Amino acid sequence: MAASAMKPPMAAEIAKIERQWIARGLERCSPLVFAGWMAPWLIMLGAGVYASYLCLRYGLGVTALDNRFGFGLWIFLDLAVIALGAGAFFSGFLLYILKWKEIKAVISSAVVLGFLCYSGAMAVLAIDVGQPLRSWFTFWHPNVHSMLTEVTFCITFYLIVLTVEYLPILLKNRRIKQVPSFLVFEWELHKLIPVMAGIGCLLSFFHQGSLGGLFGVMRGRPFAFREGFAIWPTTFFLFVLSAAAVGPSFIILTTKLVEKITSKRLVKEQIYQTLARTTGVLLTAYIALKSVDTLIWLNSTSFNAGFAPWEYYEWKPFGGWILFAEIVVFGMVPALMLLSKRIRTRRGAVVLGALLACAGVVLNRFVMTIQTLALPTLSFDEFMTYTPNWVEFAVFGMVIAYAVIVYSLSYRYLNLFPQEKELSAGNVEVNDVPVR
Amino acid sequence: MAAGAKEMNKTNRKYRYGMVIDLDACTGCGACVVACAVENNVAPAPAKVNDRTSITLMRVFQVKDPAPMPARKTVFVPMMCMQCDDPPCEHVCPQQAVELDPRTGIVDQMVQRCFGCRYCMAACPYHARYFNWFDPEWPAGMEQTLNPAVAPRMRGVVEKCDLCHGRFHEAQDRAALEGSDNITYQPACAESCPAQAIRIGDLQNPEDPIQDQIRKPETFQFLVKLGTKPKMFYQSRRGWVKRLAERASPNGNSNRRDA
Amino acid sequence: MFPFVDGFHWTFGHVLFLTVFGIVLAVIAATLMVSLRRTARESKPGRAEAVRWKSEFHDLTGYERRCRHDLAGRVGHRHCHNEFDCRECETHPKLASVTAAEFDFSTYGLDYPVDRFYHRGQTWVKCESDGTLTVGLTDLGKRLLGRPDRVNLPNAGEKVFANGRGWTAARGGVEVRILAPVDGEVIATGGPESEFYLRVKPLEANPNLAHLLRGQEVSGWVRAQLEQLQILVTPAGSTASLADGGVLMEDLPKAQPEANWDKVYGEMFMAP
Amino acid sequence: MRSGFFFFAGAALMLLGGWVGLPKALYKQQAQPLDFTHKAHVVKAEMDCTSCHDFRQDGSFAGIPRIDNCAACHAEPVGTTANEKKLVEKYVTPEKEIGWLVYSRQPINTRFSHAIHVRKAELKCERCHGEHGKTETLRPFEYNVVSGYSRDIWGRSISRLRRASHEGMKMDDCMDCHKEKGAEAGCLGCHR
Repeated sequence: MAASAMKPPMAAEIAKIERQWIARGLERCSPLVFAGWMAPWLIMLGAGVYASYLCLRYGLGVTALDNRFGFGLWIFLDLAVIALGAGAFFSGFLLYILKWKEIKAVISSAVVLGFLCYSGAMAVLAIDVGQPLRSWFTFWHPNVHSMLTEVTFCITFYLIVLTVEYLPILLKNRRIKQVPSFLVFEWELHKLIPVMAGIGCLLSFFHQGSLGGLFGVMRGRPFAFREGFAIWPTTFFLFVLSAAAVGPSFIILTTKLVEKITSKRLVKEQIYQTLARTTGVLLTAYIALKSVDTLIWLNSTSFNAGFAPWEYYEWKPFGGWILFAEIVVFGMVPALMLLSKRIRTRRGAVVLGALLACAGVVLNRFVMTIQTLALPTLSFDEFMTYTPNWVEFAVFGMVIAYAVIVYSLSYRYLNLFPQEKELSAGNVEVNDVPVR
Repeated sequence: MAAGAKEMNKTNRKYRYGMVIDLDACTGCGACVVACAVENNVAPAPAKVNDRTSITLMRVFQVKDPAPMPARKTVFVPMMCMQCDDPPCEHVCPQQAVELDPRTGIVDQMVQRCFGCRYCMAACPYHARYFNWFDPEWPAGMEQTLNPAVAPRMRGVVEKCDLCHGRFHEAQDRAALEGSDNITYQPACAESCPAQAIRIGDLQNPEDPIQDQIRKPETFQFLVKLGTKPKMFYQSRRGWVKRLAERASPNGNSNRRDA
Repeated sequence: MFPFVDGFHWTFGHVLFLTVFGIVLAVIAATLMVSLRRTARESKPGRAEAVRWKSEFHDLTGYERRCRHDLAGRVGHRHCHNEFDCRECETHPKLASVTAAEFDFSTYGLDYPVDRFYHRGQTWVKCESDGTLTVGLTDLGKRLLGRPDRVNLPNAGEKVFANGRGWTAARGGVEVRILAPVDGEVIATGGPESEFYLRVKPLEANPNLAHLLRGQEVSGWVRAQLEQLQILVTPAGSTASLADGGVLMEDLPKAQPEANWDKVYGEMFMAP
Repeated sequence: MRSGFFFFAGAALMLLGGWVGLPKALYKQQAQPLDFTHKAHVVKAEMDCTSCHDFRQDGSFAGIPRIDNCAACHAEPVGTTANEKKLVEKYVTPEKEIGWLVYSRQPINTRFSHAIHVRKAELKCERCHGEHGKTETLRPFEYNVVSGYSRDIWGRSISRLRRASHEGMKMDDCMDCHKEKGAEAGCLGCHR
């Protein structure tokens, strides 16, 4: 209060009003500092909105996409954020289905992240398609054999689920919950959230998979094509597993980042360890299966289609190193780092391991979209590359800015980390204070 | 009603159109490409367009053999939609905008249904699909030259060769008026080819002259190992041209244009 | 999508697709409908307060949810899962009879008369001979608020519910809700200057006060509260600065204006 | 209770307003350039549909007759009506085409072959056009202000629940008949 008195009265007044929206007991920076933090993101958002306007008004000719690279930066972005956003469904699965109580410390943050990843991906998709107003056709005339139909249905429904899951977090805002009906609704909805989490798991499982299936079923593209079980190619299962593996890692990274930016402790160390171990176990399984799949694909699937394995890696810059990087550097290394308790508990190991794991899955999504399209199929066709132009980067930036802005607002006004209060209390873990 | 249905089916003769393209006859003049664009109301390309963002439902690739310069030979390969019997584009389309017409064997692209996700373009190994990156614009007066049998496409949808469906419709009308069942027509590319290198035929009809062409030893198809069952056949008596068919042929051809 | 739309076929794929997504949509809709219906049912004044308490109790940390018998030293670590309502707790009667071997009763210089019952929201209840109950702020509560700027008491005739809103007080621009310790109808009100805040007529003839703290528990509770207060008012990074051994100041906000009183009040009066 | 009543009453009122008002707002009327009586031609002059609406040599449907078709009989007025006088003076003598507004005009992406339907499948004109040949005057042309399509495409009944067999020329209407006759065509059978 003494500090606020020194500021101009206007700022103090704003701070006082704003205080009513911030949960009791949570320390937040002053509105001025917060505005300073938001400003660059808002500019980025504005630039992206302008770029989106160009796309919608003048057609996709304003981008660097072309007939060969019908999928480009945006589809890569969608695949990447949806894989990373898997933390939402997977932590829901751990908390509500497997009853890992400790996950409660990050579930709200994970739900918000998931919501942002999915809504961001949807926004980009709406700009990416040539005729966004016809998007509903997929629901009206679905081709049930298309993986994209499965993706569209699952993502749409899952976004609804995430919105429902986001509601209780939102309604818990200090000011909003003063309205009795909102509070009661929050409480009643909160009790039913495990149902939503279950549905979310089902939807997530199928669309994470069908995103992989999207490429795995492309018979005409032997670099992506995989055989599989029933209608699902192996990439279906690999995508599910890899998304589940990096979901917890992405939660680690974002939470650590928020801790770094706010210089606060938000989550107990124990939870980072649990999440890291989960990534370790799943990533190990993923890398093992991925290796087997790669061998079968190179030696059988692709060979039978008339494509020799070495041909894929002859093209610069996509040499064999990319396969090595994907499986070893960003696969086995983080898997072992996070699996071994001795390494994991070292300072910085959790962050490094999570970073490598996330990078590996992002690289995998890059390979599946960009490299697949860059490689020629006809024997006399050329290898082609493509460089996104500013419009694509601006829209990309728009999604990032949108996510940062909404997350910042959520962090500021909602209680995303239930442990924050006790961890911030005089930097003492209250649980450790001897009672007697 | 059942009797009516039976009767209708009897008179609805089915076709499986395919084409044979003689690469030894093709001179690469590009008449087919021009005729195709005119026939199908392809809007004139805006200045900013390049060969990767323009609409060329039919394009002619120039392929050089691996031999060093003095001996280097060239072949021109006209490429369009292969009208696959097992089209990889069809089952990926999320909203049934691609359809293999069971009556004609033509892979239909429903631009009216398409919302431009471009998944089919990624799935096609022949790169035979094109996206309308720009709003079509006809210089003043040029819209008068549009072919009324083909609807112009709007921006943001995928299109491709549909074997001159407008001409097929006209042939259908003619046959109906004559009371005949025999729908024969020439797509614009075949009609315009001065070397008569492109021939269309009914693969279903055992008496169609195309059958003899298909059985010739110099006939081949592109990327058959992918299992897409294309209905476009190519002919060449030159060995190196035939080896273009598959990417990794046993002889190890390499037609990359590194130079 | 639907049988009447062009493109639909009665094939396994279509039927499965329609069924699965129909069920998913139905579950989402049902969840929302059920919560909305329950909300409509629970939105009556008394019920809404009960739900608010449930929700707020749910968010308390483990430390804040320590069982009264833990505070009294009768058991080891034990957390309450019953929203601090011992009236409906099955374990409470069993543990209440246990006497801790050694326990030295002290209220650390604060005035906590033994003839009163205490609620964790810094209020006390005293049974009057005429069957009414007097409700007031505890000594610690008084010192926390000091001289409140404003007090907003219920009118006579209004009902209060245990763990629901009793009254509100404001100090230094911070408004805090004080929880009512018992169910009853307000018959008279006092205030900061008076001995008590509310006089209520219990809803039942013999009110069950089993949920309120007494005896040994009070001592453990006060100690825990003082510990927590010390952490709360200590600026991060410095050592404890609150008087230890001595007696608390009469007006704490005046003595320590730099502390985050919004947070302190939230924690101490259980008003998150 | 009372508020509930008002809510539903209000909702019903708005629905009713929409039901009555929407078609008025959605469709605009336009008068035909000339009033034409089919009845006089079919009954009095004993002509049939194909007398004026016939096929060209190449199999395409001529559709609306051109002015020389009219001129064949109406080079000079044969009757005394004002309409006929207008026809001769305004259109036949200066050889100007009449800008008829076609009730059954389909969107540009639709291809309809009269040859197949009339000659091969032997459908009567009335199957799709109704008893248009028996009308005495031309009703005003109505078009959808959003799409610009003729109202006949959707059909006059907004709900499309009770409509005559010829009413409505939507894709669904075509598809129903095609399914019934077992003549299912691919998408590009009727699109172009």
